[in-house]
Amino acid sequence: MLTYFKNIWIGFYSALVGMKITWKHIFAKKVTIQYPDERFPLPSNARNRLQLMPARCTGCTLCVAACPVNCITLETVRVVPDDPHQELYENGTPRKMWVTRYEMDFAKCCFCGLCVAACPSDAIHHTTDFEYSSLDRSHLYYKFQTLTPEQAEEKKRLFAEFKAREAREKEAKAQAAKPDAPRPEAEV
Amino acid sequence: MQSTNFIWDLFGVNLLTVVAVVALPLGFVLIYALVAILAELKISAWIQERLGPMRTGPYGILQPVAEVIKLLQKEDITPDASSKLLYNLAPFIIFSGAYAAFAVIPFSSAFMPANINVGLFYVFAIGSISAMGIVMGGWASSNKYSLMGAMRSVSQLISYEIPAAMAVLSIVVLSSSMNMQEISHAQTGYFWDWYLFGGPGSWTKVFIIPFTITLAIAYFIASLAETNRVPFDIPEGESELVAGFHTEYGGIKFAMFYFAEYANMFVVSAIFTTIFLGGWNSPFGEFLQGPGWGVMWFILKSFSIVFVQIWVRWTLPRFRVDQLMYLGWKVLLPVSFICFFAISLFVMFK
Amino acid sequence: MGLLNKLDDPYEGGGIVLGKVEELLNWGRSKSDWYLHFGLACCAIEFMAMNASHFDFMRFGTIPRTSPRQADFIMITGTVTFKMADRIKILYEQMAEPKYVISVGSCSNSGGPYWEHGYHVLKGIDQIIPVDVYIPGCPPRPEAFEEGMILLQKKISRQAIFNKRKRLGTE
Amino acid sequence: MTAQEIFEKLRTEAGDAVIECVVQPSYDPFIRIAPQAVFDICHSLRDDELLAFDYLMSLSATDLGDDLGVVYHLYSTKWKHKLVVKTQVPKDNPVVPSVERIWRSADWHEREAFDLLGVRFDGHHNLIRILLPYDWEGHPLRKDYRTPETYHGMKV
Amino acid sequence: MSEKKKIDIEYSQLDSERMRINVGPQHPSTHGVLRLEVEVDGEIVTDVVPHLGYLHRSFEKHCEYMTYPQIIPYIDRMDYISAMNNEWPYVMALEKMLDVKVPEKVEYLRVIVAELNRIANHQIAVATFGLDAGAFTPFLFYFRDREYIIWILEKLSGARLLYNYFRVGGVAGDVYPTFKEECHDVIAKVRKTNAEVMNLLIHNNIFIKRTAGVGILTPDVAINYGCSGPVLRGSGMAHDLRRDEPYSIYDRFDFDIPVGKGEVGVVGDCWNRNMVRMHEMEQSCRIIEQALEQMPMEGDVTAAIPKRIKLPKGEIYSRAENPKGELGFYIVSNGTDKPERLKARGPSFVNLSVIPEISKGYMFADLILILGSIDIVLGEVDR
Repeated sequence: MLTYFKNIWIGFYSALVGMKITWKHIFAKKVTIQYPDERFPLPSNARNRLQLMPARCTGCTLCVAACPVNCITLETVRVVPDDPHQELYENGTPRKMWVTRYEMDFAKCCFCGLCVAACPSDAIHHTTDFEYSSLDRSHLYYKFQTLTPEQAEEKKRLFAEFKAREAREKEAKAQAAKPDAPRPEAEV
Repeated sequence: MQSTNFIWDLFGVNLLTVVAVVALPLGFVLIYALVAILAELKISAWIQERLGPMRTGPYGILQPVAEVIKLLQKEDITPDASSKLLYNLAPFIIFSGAYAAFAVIPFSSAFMPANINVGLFYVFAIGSISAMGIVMGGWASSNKYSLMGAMRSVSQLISYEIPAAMAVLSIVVLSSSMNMQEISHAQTGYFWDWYLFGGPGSWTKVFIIPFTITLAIAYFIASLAETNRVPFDIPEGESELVAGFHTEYGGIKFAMFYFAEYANMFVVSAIFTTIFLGGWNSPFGEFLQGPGWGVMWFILKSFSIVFVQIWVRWTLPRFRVDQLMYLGWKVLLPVSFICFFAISLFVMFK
Repeated sequence: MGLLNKLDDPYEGGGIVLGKVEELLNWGRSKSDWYLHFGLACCAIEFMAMNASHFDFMRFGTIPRTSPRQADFIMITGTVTFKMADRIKILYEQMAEPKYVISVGSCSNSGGPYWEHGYHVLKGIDQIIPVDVYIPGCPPRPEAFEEGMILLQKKISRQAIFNKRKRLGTE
Repeated sequence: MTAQEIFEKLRTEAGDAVIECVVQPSYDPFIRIAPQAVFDICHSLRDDELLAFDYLMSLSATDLGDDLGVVYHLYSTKWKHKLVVKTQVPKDNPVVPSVERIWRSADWHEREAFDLLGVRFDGHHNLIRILLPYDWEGHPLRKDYRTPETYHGMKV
Repeated sequence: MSEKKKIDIEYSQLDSERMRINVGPQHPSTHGVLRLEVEVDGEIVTDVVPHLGYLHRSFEKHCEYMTYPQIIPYIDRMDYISAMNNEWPYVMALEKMLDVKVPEKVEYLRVIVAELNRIANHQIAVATFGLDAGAFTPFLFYFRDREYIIWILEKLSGARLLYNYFRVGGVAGDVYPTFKEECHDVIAKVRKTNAEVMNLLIHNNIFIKRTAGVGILTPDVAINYGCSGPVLRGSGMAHDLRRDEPYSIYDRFDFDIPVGKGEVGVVGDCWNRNMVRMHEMEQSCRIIEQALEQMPMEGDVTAAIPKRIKLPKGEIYSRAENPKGELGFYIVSNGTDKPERLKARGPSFVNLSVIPEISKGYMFADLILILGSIDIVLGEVDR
């Protein structure tokens, strides 16, 4: 009989203890960050949307190799020596590869950061921007190249011409034992 | 000419009263439900150190309005497997049960929709209708979760009616009336004249104060169970039965369940206020006493009980079915019987 | 919507009264969105974190519902496998109109990390149900969820209700 | 006990069914046994006082080209020693005795191995697919598995 | 006579029928997309059949196509609640195969992040367990505190949930200046909330009545079913790989292994399993405090490793104590930069298999709690 009343009392008392705790919390300071109006400062290394600096990208395809998801599409064309449109990287060295196509599908990306770690020229990096949700999936497909499609076509054509010429020269060399055609790096 | 006179005779000058009696509680129920919904959202948020709805009107006060507008626009679904008539009838029965109980709630000494002599009896009779609605809804949905929720709900309601009725009966014995207006009148005076503290009377009432307080607690617990609130929300226990008896309901029909739940909360709080907290009486004698102020006191007191209900909900975990039955039959029932017996003895030898 | 269609303004451009009514209805729908409480995978944890005190999803007027009948929108938070796809379709069909879908994270957007060799992963939830908002990220930050929610609310508040028939006719 | 000691002990008990004990760098020392003796050997591994391998850490099946291998990683909570047991069955008739009755944890592991690699465990009480849908075709972790074009009308 | 017979027939027709209920895959308390086929007799559970695979994401197939560093993001997505702990046994296996010595600082850093993540995991476990019992407030208290842990991990690794932080021979990000203070801060907060939740939930009489004596798992059955982690320790078995088989630098720390003692109810019931988690949070706090004290702040966070990781031909089974139990990776290498076969032995997968054994005969509401007390993550069960 005693335990019966004791049990009732314990049950009632433990409920009161809980209610006391919740009562205190009603008046506690609220921790909510009201998102669109106030923001939590993101750390600078937060891994959100990727940003490519086309001026720095050398087209080495290391990021493509590192990506576990294969969400990067990269197409490059070698810069031919007689291209009228020569370009320098940020550090002053001449560009060796035209990046004719650099596309990223953020609907597939898993934001693991392996491409950033793999990039030798710091061309790709994570930004702290996460607000790019969209009403259409195709808006999550990002194209990063600086070249217009016509320019890209032009570069491809130039490279194909160069290749053909090189092949012709090689043939000629094989016939006439001429010295090698100067490699593009050797110029400038 | 004769016929109009007949109608006039039938309703007569009471037509205005009829309108007031019907419309005022309905308006009150709707407005109250909106406030209670908002209160639940906000209080639960504050307990959890959140803010709750903030972006609908200033500080989110229009949130329930938006909810009602949305629920009215939702598609009205009647599942194919359900038995259509019962499925569609259940929400109305539940809501009308909750609404009908408002008829005898004494909002003030001057206003009470229907002053009937067996008010408390009527409330209990009407309150049981909601059990019928729940069973109808749960069975007609032809969903296993709904069925289980309905079954649990019925057993729960039946077992908790008795302690609640015992608590109410004790007060009836004390006040020797079942009329809620008379019970309220009997408690006029200071707050120690409330039946929570033994009611009006000489110093001898100290003997029954422990019993009346116990009864108040017992009635509060039983009322939580009757309104399916945590910790007794097993008929709709989210983690077990998805949404219990209203799993298959959506749109306006769900809104009726939703409103009925909050209306029921108010009904039990109002009974609690009337029989234990002095109804529309001011706690401090003549201070702000009167028919107008009475409404204020009544609503204030009832809302504090609703607040406690919300507060308990966001504190306690849920019971299991058998423990619920244990609590109902083996704890609340004996306790309320003992108190009833003690109070009856007191009244006998007073 | 039968009654509402009768209210259709025969002349161009909604009219003042109907315009206001439409605004009110849209306001109600956009500000009160109950979502189906449904966690699939990693994103569901961030989804819970967003419901928690620091981000408090309820600020937007959202309440979790466990039954699809009572939900207004569903958040597909995680990888949808073929075994699951049928169920999601059923859940979506059980929801009452008007209903919306938010696809959260790379997995439900397009199969995500599993799009290439995942023999058992559905490559994008939009193959089976129509999606209203795509939230990128793997998993997205809780704020990104809220941004997607705001986008959905904007979309709802711009929807035409009354001239739907005419609009559909011209399209 | 080390793997070598266990091997010698088992060799005296079970004879030729215990094929070899391999201790190599970059390999956990393992014992290779014949598939038909798996149940008996595992039984004695668990019930022997000195071995007492009461904990099956992992049961994995691998595709070895022509054969399917089944690997048991065992651990003894009493003596705190570990053992790797391997067996090998041909791919066209991959039947291995089930050890589900010895370690109940093998139940789901074996179902998974059956599901993903198609190893049939003889004596298992309920050998059905566990991860993939019941009407899935093929065993995806086999090297020669071809992903189907569609499943229930959805593109794979 | 005939009358009696008729009544008998009617009674036999009144036999209660057993109902089969489908819990999941969409159900609020299946912790994801588990489906349980439950047979109930009224409210009593008579049979449970778990159906898995609703989140089978072909992890093991993917690993065959990925190079070793590329697998780490996929391992994060296995047990997404404790991603740091997940990465560890895998990285440890590679380091053992490659024979790489990890710098001292990295070892400490790994211990700290893993223990922080263990706390975060147990917070979710206890929180969702409370939610299953109907208590919503502790759930949000724990998620509020978890956020502080997440912020530290985010500052270190850059991501909130799936960190991809461990590298072969090191970690991806160095500590930041205020790291130690923030860790101490978080530990204080965790302890405060734990004390609060103890009163609010764990020692609440309703909660005790709900969980004590429910779902009793005896140590023998637990071992035979291969259970590990808090599920095994809740049964009173002090089995912890951090102590039994100290990997990394766990032998340098002083910590206890909490086991179910049966203060309330029976050893091995839901309450004790849950209590083990509460105590483990405290032990993790102690480990972090010691590690913060001993950790050198200077130094490199990566060891010298080849740029292209190629494992020698061989195989390894590596295991570590995850918050949910023993996580093992069985890696078969064929000498290239991609594994031949990688099998993950998930603790949840094994722990979940005990459900049919311990839930029969209890009520339907108890089944939900038993499932919650096992603390499963479907990402790891189905992989």
